Order: sequence, then structure tokens, then C-alpha cells
Amino acid sequence: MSEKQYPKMAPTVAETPEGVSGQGFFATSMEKAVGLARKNSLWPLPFATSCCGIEFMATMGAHYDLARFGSERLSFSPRQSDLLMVMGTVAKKMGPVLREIYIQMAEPKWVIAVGACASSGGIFDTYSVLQGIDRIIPVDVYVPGCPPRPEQIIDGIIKIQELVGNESLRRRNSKEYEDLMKQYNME
Amino acid sequence: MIFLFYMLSAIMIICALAVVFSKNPINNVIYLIVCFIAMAGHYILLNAQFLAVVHIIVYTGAIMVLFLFVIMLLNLNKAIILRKSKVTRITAVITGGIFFLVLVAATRQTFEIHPRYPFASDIGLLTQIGKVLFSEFLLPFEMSSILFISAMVGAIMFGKKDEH
Amino acid sequence: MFEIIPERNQLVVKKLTDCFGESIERSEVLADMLCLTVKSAVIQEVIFFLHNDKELQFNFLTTLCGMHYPDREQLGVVYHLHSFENNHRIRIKTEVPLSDPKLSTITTIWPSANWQERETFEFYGIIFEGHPNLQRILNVDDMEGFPMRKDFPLEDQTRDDKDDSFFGR
Amino acid sequence: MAKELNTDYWDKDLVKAEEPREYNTLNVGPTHPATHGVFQNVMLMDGEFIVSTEQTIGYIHRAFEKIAERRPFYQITPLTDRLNYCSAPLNNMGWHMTVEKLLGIEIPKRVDYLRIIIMELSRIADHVICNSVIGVDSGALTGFTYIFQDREFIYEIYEEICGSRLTTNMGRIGGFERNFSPKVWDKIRYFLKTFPAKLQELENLLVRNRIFMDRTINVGAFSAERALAYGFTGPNLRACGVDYDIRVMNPYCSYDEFDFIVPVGQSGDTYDRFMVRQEEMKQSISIIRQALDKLDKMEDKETYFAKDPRFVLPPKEKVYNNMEALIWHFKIVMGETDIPAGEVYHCIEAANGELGFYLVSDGGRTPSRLHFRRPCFIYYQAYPEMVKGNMLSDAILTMSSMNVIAGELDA
Amino acid sequence: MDWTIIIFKTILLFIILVVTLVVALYSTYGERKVAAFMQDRRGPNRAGPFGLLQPFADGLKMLMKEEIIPLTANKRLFILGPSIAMTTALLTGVVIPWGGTFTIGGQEFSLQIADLNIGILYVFAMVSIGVYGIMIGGWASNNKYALLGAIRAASQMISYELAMGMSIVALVLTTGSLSLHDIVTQQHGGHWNIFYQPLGFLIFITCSFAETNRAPFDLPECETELIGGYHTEYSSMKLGFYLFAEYINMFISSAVITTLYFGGYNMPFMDQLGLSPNAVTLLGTAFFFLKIFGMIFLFMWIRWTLPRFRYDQLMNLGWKGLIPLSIFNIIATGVYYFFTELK
Amino acid sequence: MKEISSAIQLIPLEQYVMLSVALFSIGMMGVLFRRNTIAILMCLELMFNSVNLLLTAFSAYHSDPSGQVFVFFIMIVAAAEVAVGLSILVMMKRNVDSVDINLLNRLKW
Amino acid sequence: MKSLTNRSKVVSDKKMTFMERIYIPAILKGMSITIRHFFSKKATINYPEQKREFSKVYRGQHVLKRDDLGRERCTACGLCAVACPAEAITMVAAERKPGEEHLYREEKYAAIYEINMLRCIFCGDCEDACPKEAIFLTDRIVASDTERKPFIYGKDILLEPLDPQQRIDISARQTEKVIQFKQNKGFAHNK
Repeated sequence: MSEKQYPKMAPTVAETPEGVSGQGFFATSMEKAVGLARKNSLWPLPFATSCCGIEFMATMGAHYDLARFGSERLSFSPRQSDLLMVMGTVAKKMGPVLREIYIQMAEPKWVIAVGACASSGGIFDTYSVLQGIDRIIPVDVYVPGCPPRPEQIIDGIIKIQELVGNESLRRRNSKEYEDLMKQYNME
Repeated sequence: MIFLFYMLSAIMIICALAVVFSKNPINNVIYLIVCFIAMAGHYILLNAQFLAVVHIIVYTGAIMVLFLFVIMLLNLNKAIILRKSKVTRITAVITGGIFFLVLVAATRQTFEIHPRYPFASDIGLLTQIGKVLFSEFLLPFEMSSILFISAMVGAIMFGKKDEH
Repeated sequence: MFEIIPERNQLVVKKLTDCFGESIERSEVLADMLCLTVKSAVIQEVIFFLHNDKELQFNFLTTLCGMHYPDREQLGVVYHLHSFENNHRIRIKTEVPLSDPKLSTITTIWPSANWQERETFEFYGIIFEGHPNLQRILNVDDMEGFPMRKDFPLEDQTRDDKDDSFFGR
Repeated sequence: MAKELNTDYWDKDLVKAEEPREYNTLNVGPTHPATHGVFQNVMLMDGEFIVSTEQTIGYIHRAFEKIAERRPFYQITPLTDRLNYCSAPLNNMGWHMTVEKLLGIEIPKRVDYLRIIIMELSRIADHVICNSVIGVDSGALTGFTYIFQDREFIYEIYEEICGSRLTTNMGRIGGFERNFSPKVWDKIRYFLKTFPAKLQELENLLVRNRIFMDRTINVGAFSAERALAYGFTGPNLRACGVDYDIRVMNPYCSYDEFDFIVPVGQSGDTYDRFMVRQEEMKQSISIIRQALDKLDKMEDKETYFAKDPRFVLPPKEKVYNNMEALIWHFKIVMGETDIPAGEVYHCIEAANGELGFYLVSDGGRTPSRLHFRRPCFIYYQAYPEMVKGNMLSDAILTMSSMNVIAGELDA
Repeated sequence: MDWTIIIFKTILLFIILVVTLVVALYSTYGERKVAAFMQDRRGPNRAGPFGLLQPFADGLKMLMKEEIIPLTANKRLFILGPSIAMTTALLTGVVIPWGGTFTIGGQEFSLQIADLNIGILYVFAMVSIGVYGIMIGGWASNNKYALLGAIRAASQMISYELAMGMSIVALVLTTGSLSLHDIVTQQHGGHWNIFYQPLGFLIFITCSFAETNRAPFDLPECETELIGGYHTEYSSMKLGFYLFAEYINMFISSAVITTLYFGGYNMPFMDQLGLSPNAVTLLGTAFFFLKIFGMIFLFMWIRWTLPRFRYDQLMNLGWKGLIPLSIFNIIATGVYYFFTELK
Repeated sequence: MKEISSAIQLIPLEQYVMLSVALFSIGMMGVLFRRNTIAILMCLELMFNSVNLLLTAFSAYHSDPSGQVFVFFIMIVAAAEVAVGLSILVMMKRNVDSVDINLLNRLKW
Repeated sequence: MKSLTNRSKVVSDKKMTFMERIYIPAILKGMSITIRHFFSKKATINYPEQKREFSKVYRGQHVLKRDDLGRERCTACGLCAVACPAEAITMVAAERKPGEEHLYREEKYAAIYEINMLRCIFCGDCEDACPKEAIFLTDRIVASDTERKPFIYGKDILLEPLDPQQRIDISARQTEKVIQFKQNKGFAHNK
């Protein structure tokens, strides 16, 4: 559980200099605008395998309505989605599939591990269950709970939105990100 | 306008050549579609608007879709490897070229004697064509429906899978 | 819950012993149903007989599962049969030695046994002879060992957020 | 031209012509929206028609039976939650009844009725998901959001009883962890009042719509004989016309005191399955009403667990104060109570069919073997046979109408 | 040609382009809101006031997303697909009469860019080219789901074009002209064609659902079966073009339906108001857009109500249901006019 | 529209004749040259269309609508030809898994 | 097959009437339903601003209770760790030293008490198992985080604050008898 093994996914929120110095006014406001746009239009790919998937259905339902955050357009095609929501147990058999899907997603992409099973294996500390999806793909936000309440899922999405809104446009080209990907053997 | 004419003609010729020489059937179809759209432009230049639109609907909208459809359905994308020797290909090109020359030569004679008719601008309009179609050519028009039906029946018969 | 119908149980036992004799090793009424222990060699015939008998009509395979008896070095298979017509359930047990776990399949009688036998194969390594597709079903294909045997460790060995010493392992 | 043609070239082609080559494979799943994320069906397709299907399962195999061998009895309840997570309390109750059967605990009537209310509520919750997902998979998303609001209400009831929404860990061996509060009763009554109208709305939206009927009638039809051979149980079997219902045939938990009908279908197609589930929900409502009546008539309003010291935790006030109770409490939590050796099979009519627990105990702290008879696992085998010759769209509807729950399937 | 008119037409062209894009942009927002409201939800409300900036958020996000062209895809065609879809969707707006005429300084300016005497046929031609966008895109992705979607789209569009055309024939019988401008002017004073051609209207609207790939005919992209259908492999703005083209198509077909059956920019009592002609024109255009929005709402309303068809049922409905009906409609109309003309 | 039609008179008819002859020859070349049946069908379409163009040009220059009417008939024939041709092609593909025109010289399969 | 229960009823009717056959009436019926919902009150709860009422017995984030004097109730008996099916609780017991009586109730206390919130399944078994009224689940939800490490909640988060005003009320989770029992200050447990 060392820092090294689970690399910090959260981008360091750079103290972006406003105005003329540094990146320049246009670049900063561009970055802000893009951040705003991205954060309000996170299209999730629900990788729902078990219980948390049902709670996700409740989140999509009328009472919680994920649409308010602009995220109701589920896209099951990894190319079109921005946010991989891993909900439920990921068995070792499923691991390669999940990884493949993550690789197929278009940058920028974020991952949210919903529920105990996806985040750490939960009660299923068994030979067949992957003990946390962060072993195969980088995870941005963990949502605890088994399954988490829709409130918690929404919290997680708000958390992701903060990350997205603050992410610098260059992050995905940075050395740091490349290193992260290398840790997971992805190019 | 003359510029338009030459441009369309150039597009047509280039695309037609591409249809002949490009190996990938899908590309063939797309070049042919471009060629046909250019031809619709020619029709408009010739003030045959109705014909132009019908040309687009029939050729690009139906016939070429069918071509594309068949290519997709049968997955014909793999180009057939040409096993013919170069000689055959050169022969074909030469034959085509000679044919072109002969036709040009033959028609050249007629160019000098063409009489100029007064240019009526409403020839290509719907009403004119309709009138001619439903008066002079009513019988062939009706006959063409029979042709269609037989073609349809034939196509269905061919396309059906063997029951056994 | 399940009513124990002594007449029916006796009928089953009688018919089976008549037909298979010594091969029916034991018959007892446990908490809720008749439990027969059958020699592994005849298991298919016994079940086929129960399925086809006009009077007994065990037309439904409720479930099928494996067992491991580490002290005896035996593997077992337990079948639960159900006759809808008579609303009668019985349990049939059979054992095979751990060294040579072979059993004939009952997929010929009920296709529903297909996956259950595959699962049993995967969990215990019991080979069902005559099964159309005896492969691992739930785990990855290249897995080694049979996880439900008692000596197979349950826990994932790679996790690092738990300290085993706290949980008495 | 024929001269230069290489004859063996086309002869080879003609030889190849013998085999069917119009078929192509389509990999449906495991992340296909209609496969609920965890099944893989490799379909051999003839255009849009399915020639054959090869299933791969086990994408969320979690080794339930293995875990169950390592956990004391009361810790298996959270596991059963995750079997069929759409109707977790049903599984909880089933497991508790199994253990009670092994231990021979006498259950008070009131607990039975409370359990019946919970079980029928969770049956409704499960069927709601299944039927609304049929709607979603056929393209009508709206019915799903309407009926899901009521499922949300069932969640509220659960939450009020046990404090959890989906995987409830509700009830304990011998009864419940606490008595139902007045709020629970209010919510249940309110639910009973509003739900039938909502159910009717879903029906109005879909059932007699020709598009829906065309999409579902004769889709994935299955005969009763094949269904029995494939081990179908529950609504899927009833849709084939066999009125097998454990609640009636082997009544458990005082179900014999209740009056309800067993809906059956005609030909086992998707429409039948939909309608059977729809009717079962209505029957469940009537059962809950009857249970409420019976509870009202009862004098006893306090009993919520059996008076058996072996597994029922002593009341907390005694634990805090009384040494004997404290020791007893320790014994139970550590799992050192006297558990008889023996084996039982208990099954309940879960939302998907016969959910069975085959429990073998050797008198130890944990079960020595616990096998779950998971209805989905058994009947999902029939899927290739059901969809053979159907179209891709049919296959998807058949899948959703079979209500295959991955957690239950893979265990 | 007069220079003022050319300038005017250029401006008009530009305006229509912008209006089309804006309407399509906000249709996506509208769709999400309508869906939400019909499902007792609230819909997007975080991006800007009431979520009004949602479409821009989506657009900017898609613009900034990584472009993925699958290795196995045919690159040129992969790019060509969405471009065709977008272009043909936009081209149709040229012939639609968006309003009456303005009179400025004695010069008449018609709010229709090109009054072709074969207006409807032009619309058809554009629609029939539009199918290439989907077919080529779906095929070039080299993905089985996309291919299935493309094939479904092609056969669906070809089939429904027939019934659509035939329902128009009956309409042309009543109006006697193929020019959209003429058709609109004929409906002046509340003589909307829907009253004369109710059956034709039903057929036409059904077919336009099918042509725009909207539910219940959204087979080419149906989410639960084909994941995304023809656009499964598309990401970033190319996907945006496809999604956008669908909404533009919806807008244009609503405009066409309104023009053909609901009197276009005519509104009841427009002569009695006693306003200046220019004001009436403006009002008419506004009314036209109102009708279009109503139509778009209908599109959405139906989408969020009905389950979708199956492929063979769709074909059956097209070939065995709508085509015979439309032929019957032609005959009935013909017979009616034959006898009334005789008198 | 008037402007276009008056402008077109600047283009001599010969140009159209030349254009369609060129197209026709290209089409013919393709028919001779290609082995893919579907390509041959496409080249046939090209030839049809060159004729169409010629007919339309003559009809426009001679102010006689009958030429355009004939274009319609040619379109009809072309449509019918494509329908039958493609269905033959589908069958051919189905039976011999190839669309090579040279396989058709056996006249059976 | 003969009827097994004598209670069966066929529920599906697959014959379509003419009106159903022509699509339109059913479509209009469906549309009328959806349009009614279009104008009806919305069910949505605007979550971050507007919170849904949780049940009092909701099983959320744990709390380690203090008694009325602010002493930690936990005595590190380890029952909760044993009862936890997810094996999420770890604790290290320590002896109370003289002078720490105002901190810990009993002679033994948990020096380290950690719950791995990512493992926890919020089943409530620890609450059931606790013989000292020390650990309870509360109706607070566990916040999400961007890393794995912060999810191991130690005593600093789990322990309820000393300030009597900020104590967490868990009386709804206890039976009435327990509450009655707690009124009686005579028992050692309540002192």
C-alpha cells in the first residue's frame, strides 16, 4: 500500500499564473473553459458487473438523476466515453477485458472505482477476485461502500469533476503521465 | 460558366479513370458517386434540373447504395489480385484509346454541319418532360413498368437462398 | 417444508435395492429427505432408473455438487432429485477416490447437468466421463489446482492491504 | 483469355464452395450493454440471425462456496446478499431458514409474517428490475425510470428496517436485528397503496403496444419439456406453463396460510415471462396485504426473533450488564456455539426460481460445505437453445427477460 | 441578377446555417431535457443557468478529445463518413421557404434561398445522399457492430424512401406543384395539407422518423443491441458530427413536414391582423419556427415513449404496411380529384 | 436559371460529344480491363451515363424534350440491370466465394 | 403436464385486436402517459444541495463512542474484528496506564483501531458484535477520495469528538429496552 505502488493519479493542480505571465491569458482561460466543458460533459462507460451496477441504475433513475451533471449519456463504446466507471467485482478473468477497455478509451480519460469490490476486493478476498482494479489500470477516484449509496456515487462524480476541471491541458502529454502509463505497461 | 463546364468535365474524367484503375471496390464506388454528382452538375448546366435531381436520386441514392450495400454485405473489400499479364492490361488500354480516337474521328465530321436551333430554356422543366412522357411515350413508359417488375422478380429469385 | 413421506421413501429404496442390490450402499432419512449412498460405478444407471421409472418419476435435477472428504481422501458428488408429480425429493451421494476421480456424466439425462458438472470438475477435479465439454467454466482457463478442495487457499495471495496476522491465519 | 487462366485456381475455389462461408462471428459481451457487463456470448451469425452461440461465464466468479467454508454461519449472510443482489433479503431469509432448519430452531409466527413481507417486497424489487430492463432493452427507457421510483421506495423500506439499501444483510439467524419501527409500517402501507397504479402504468405503456408485442411474442420461446430438462425454475418455468412454485408445493415460512395464485404463461416466450412477472408482483402485493392483516390481528407486537439461545444474540442490555449473557455473546460471535453435525437442503422460491442451500455441517465453527443452488446458473445454459434461429435483437430481449443475474450465475 | 439579391441571399444562407446549427445544438439540450422531464427527472442543470451551456460543454469536450482512428479502419473513408453526414444534413436547408417576402425599398426579398421548381425532389436527393455518411462510416470502422449498423441503415433508408416518395406523390396531386414555395402558398388561410392528406401525413412522418434514424426506428445505432451502431468506433468530433447530423436532420425534416403539411410559415388569421407585410413575414417566420419546435418535440416525445422495432418488423412495416398504404393513398387521392375535376 | 442556360450556349455541342465519348471509352476500357464483376457493372453504369449525357446535351441544344425522356428510359434499364446484375453477383459470391468474372466462363457451378 | 398446484392461472393474452394491430391507439396511449409525466412534479432530489433523508438506522461511517465522561468505550476485545466478514478491522490493544483513566474506560483500550473503508461492506456485524456499546455505524456517508491510503480510517476519524455538543446520536439504533436500561445509572455500564 505504498505510495510507489499506487501512484497518485490526481494531477497536481498547478498554480496557473493568471494573466500575461507564464502561460498567458489566452492559454489559461482556454484551459479553464476546456476544463469546465469537460467536467460538465463526462460521458460514463458503466462497466457494471454486479451489485454496484444496480445502485448505478438507481443513480440514473429519477430520484438521483445523474443527468444533472451532464453525464446521462451512457456510451458503451469505449471510444466515446470519458469516464470509466468500474462498478462491482472484477474477477481475474475480467481483468484483461477491463484493461483492454481502458486502453481503447480516447484521451483524456478518467477512472472511478465504485464500491468496495472494485476498489479493493471488498469481502471477496479470494483466489479469483482482483484485489482492486488499480493493479491493472490507474484509478482516479475511489468510492467506498458496498454498494455505495447513489449519493456516494454522485460524490465520486463530483470529485472527478473537480479533478477534470483543474486538469491542465498539457497533463496528458507530460512526462509524469507517461511514467504513470509505463507503470501499468501501457503506451 | 465555361469554367464550370471544364471543371465538372475534369472531375468526371478523373473519377472515371479512378473507377477503372483503383483496385478497391469501395473506392470505385465512391469515385463513381463523385462522377455521378458531377454529371448532375452537367445536367443542371444543360438546364435539365428535373433530370439532374432524378439522376441523383436514382443513381447516387439507389443504384450506388445498392452497390455499396452488396460490397459491404459480401465483404468484397479484398481486391482481386490481377493475374493477367501486363500485356492484357496494355492491350485493354490501347483498345480503349483506339476506340476513343475512332469515335472522335467519326464524329468530327458531323461537327461542322450542326445547325443551331433556338435555345428553349424550359425544355428540362418538369411540365415539358411530363407532357412528352405522358403523350408521345406513354406506351414505352407503361412497358418500362413491366421491365421493372420482371427485373424485380428476377432479382428476388436470384437472391433467394436455396431452400435445401 | 419438505414433508417426509415414508411410503414413497420406502418405495424408492425398495425399487432401487431390487434393481441394483449391493450397489446401494446406504439409505437413511436425514433431516428432511431420503439420502442414498450409491457406488460410483452405477451412479448413471441409478439416476437413469429414477428418471425413467413410471412410478417414481424423478423428472427434475435440482442440483448437483461436489464434496471433498480430506480425512478419507475421497471426493464426492451429491445429486438432489425432485419428482414434481409426487412432490418428492431425494438426495443421492456417491464417492470416488481422490487419486482417480472418475464418474459417468448425467448430461445425457438432463442437459442442465452440463454446467454443474463442469463446475464440479473445476472445483474438485472430478472427471465426468462422457461429458461433451469438460472444461473450466468459472475461472481462467490456465488456472492450476482445484479451488474447492480443502487444501486450496482461499485468499488472494497478492493483496497487501491486510495483515494476515490479525485474522488468525 | 481462358488460356491464361490458372485452372487450379478456380477449382480450389470451387472446393471451398462446399462449406458455409456467409456466417460470421459476433462477440456479444462482456461489456455489451445488454449482457449486463458480465456474460460473453460468441454468436455465429447468418446476417442478423443467430446460428449458434457459445457462452463464456465466470467473469465475476468470486468463490462464494469457498468463502462460505471459511466463515462462521452468521457471516455468510452478507455473502448471500451478493448472490442475487436485486433481491438480497430473499437470499438472506433463505439462508437463515436453512440454518434454522439445521439447528431446529422454532420460529415464531410473527417472524414468519415479517419475513414474508420482506421476501415479497424483494420479489417485487427483483421483478421490477427485470421487467423494466426488458423495456430498456427494447428501447423504451421511460418505463424504467417510472417503475424505478417505486423500487427506490422499497429501498427506503429496507433502509428503515435494517439500514442498508441494496445488499441488506437483513435479519439474523432466528429473526431480525430489531423490531420494525412505526415508520416502516407507514412506508409499507404507503407503498401498497401507490404501487399497483404504477405497475398498471408500466403495463399501459408497454404491454398492449403492438411494437412491444411483436418484439416479445414468440421470441425465445421454450417448451415445458425442454425447460424442465434444463432445470428452469421460477417465473421462467412458469412462463412455459408449468405451475411449479415452492411456496405452494413445499410451503415454508407459513406460506401455506396465504392465498395467492400462481401465474403461468403459454409458450414460454419473452412476453409470457414479462406477463408472469407482472402478475407475480400483483400477487406479492396481495400476499403482503394478507400478512399485514394477520399481523394486525396478532396480539404480539414485540417478537422479532426466536427464543433460542444458540444463535440469537442475547439482548444488548443484558450483555452490558450480565456476565453470563456477555459470555454467551462472546461465544456466538466467536462462532463457538453448539452446532449439530448434519446436512440439510433448503430451498426458497427466490425471484429467479428455486434458490437452494445445501448445507453440510460437521459441528465446526463454519459449514464444512455449503452449496448454493443458483437458479440462474442452471437455466442460463439453455440460452443458446433459446435464441437459436432468432435475430440479434431477440437474443438481447431473451437475455434480459430471463433475468440472469451475474452475481448469482458466477457465484 | 441583382447584386442586392445576391448579397441578401448570401447573408440569408449564412443566417440559415447558423440557425440550423444553433437549433441542432439546442435540440441536443432539448432532447435531454425532454427525456428528463418525461422520466420525472430534471435533466442537465449544472452547466450554466438551467444547464443552458450543456451543448457547448459537450461540443468543446468532443473537440478537445483524442482522435482515434482504429488501425484496421480505412482512414480516408473513416473521415469521409461523418463529413458526408454533416454536409448533406446541412445542404437540405437551402430549398425550404423559411418565410414570406420582405419588401425593402420596392425590392422583394424572399426568405427562401433557392426556389427550385422541384424543391421536394431536391430534398429527396439530399436525403438519399445522406445515407452514404452512415454507410461509409460504418463500413470504414471495420467493426462488426458498425457494419451491422451500416447495413441496417442502408436497407432501412432505401426502403422508407419509397414510401416517403409515394406519400409525397399524393400530396403533389393535391397541390399540383413540386415547388415548396408553391406548396406553402397554396396552404394559405388555414388550408393545411394535413386536413387533405391525413393518411399521407402519417406515412410521411413515419418515414421521416425512419430516415432520421430516430426511435422507434433507431436500429442503425440502437444502444442496447449494437452499442453505437455505425458510430461505435468514432470518437471526438467525428462522433460529434454524427450525433449532430442526426439533430440537424431532425430539424430539417421537421421543417419539411411543417412546410408540406402544416402550412409552412402560414398562420391562421395572418391577413386579418392588419399588420404591415414585413411584420407579417416576420411573424410568419416566427410561427414557422414554433411549428418546427413543436414537431421536434413530437420527435422526442415519441422517442421517449416507444420501444423500437426489430429489423424484420421494420422491413415488414415499410414494405407491407406503408408502401401499400401510400399506393392506396395515391389512388384514393387520384380518384377523388378525377371526379371533382369532372364536375 | 436563365443565366445558366444562356451561358451554356457558349459551350459548343462538340465539347459534350467529346466528353461523353471519352467517358464511354473509359467505361469500355474498364469492362475489358477489370476482373471484378462489381467493377465491371460499375463501368457499365459509366457507359450508360455517357450516353445519357449525350442525349441530354442533344436534347437541350435541339430544344427537344424527347431526348431527356429517353434518358429516363435508360435509367430504368440501368436500374433493372443493376438489380439483376447484383443479385447474380450475390449468388455468385455465395456459391463460389469469388466475384472474379473469369469464373463465369464455365457457365455453371 | 398436469397442474401441480391447482392455483395456476394463464396470464398472457397474445391475440391482438384490430385496434392494437394498427399501432396508433397504443402509441397514443403511451404518449398520453409520458406527457402526463412531462408536466408532473419531478422526483429528483438535487443531491449535493438538497439531501435525502436517511433512515436513522442507516449503516454508514462508523463511530467509536465515548461515554458521558468522554472516555473511550472500546476495550479492544476484538469481537468486531472477528465478526467482520470483510476482515476490515484491525486493532492493537494496549494497557491503560495510571493517569489515563479520564481517557479510557477500561483497563484495556485500543491503541490503534483502523477500519479499511474500502474493504468495509457496512453490514453492521461489528455493531452487533460489540459488547461494550463502543462501535456503531452512523447515518453519515463515507466520502470518496482520489487515493487508496486515506481510506484506512484510524481513531482520529472514527472516534467521536469530545465536545458533548458534537456527540453522535445513535439511540435510534438501539432497542427500547437498551435505552430504558441506559436511563438507569445504577449499572456499572452506565456509570
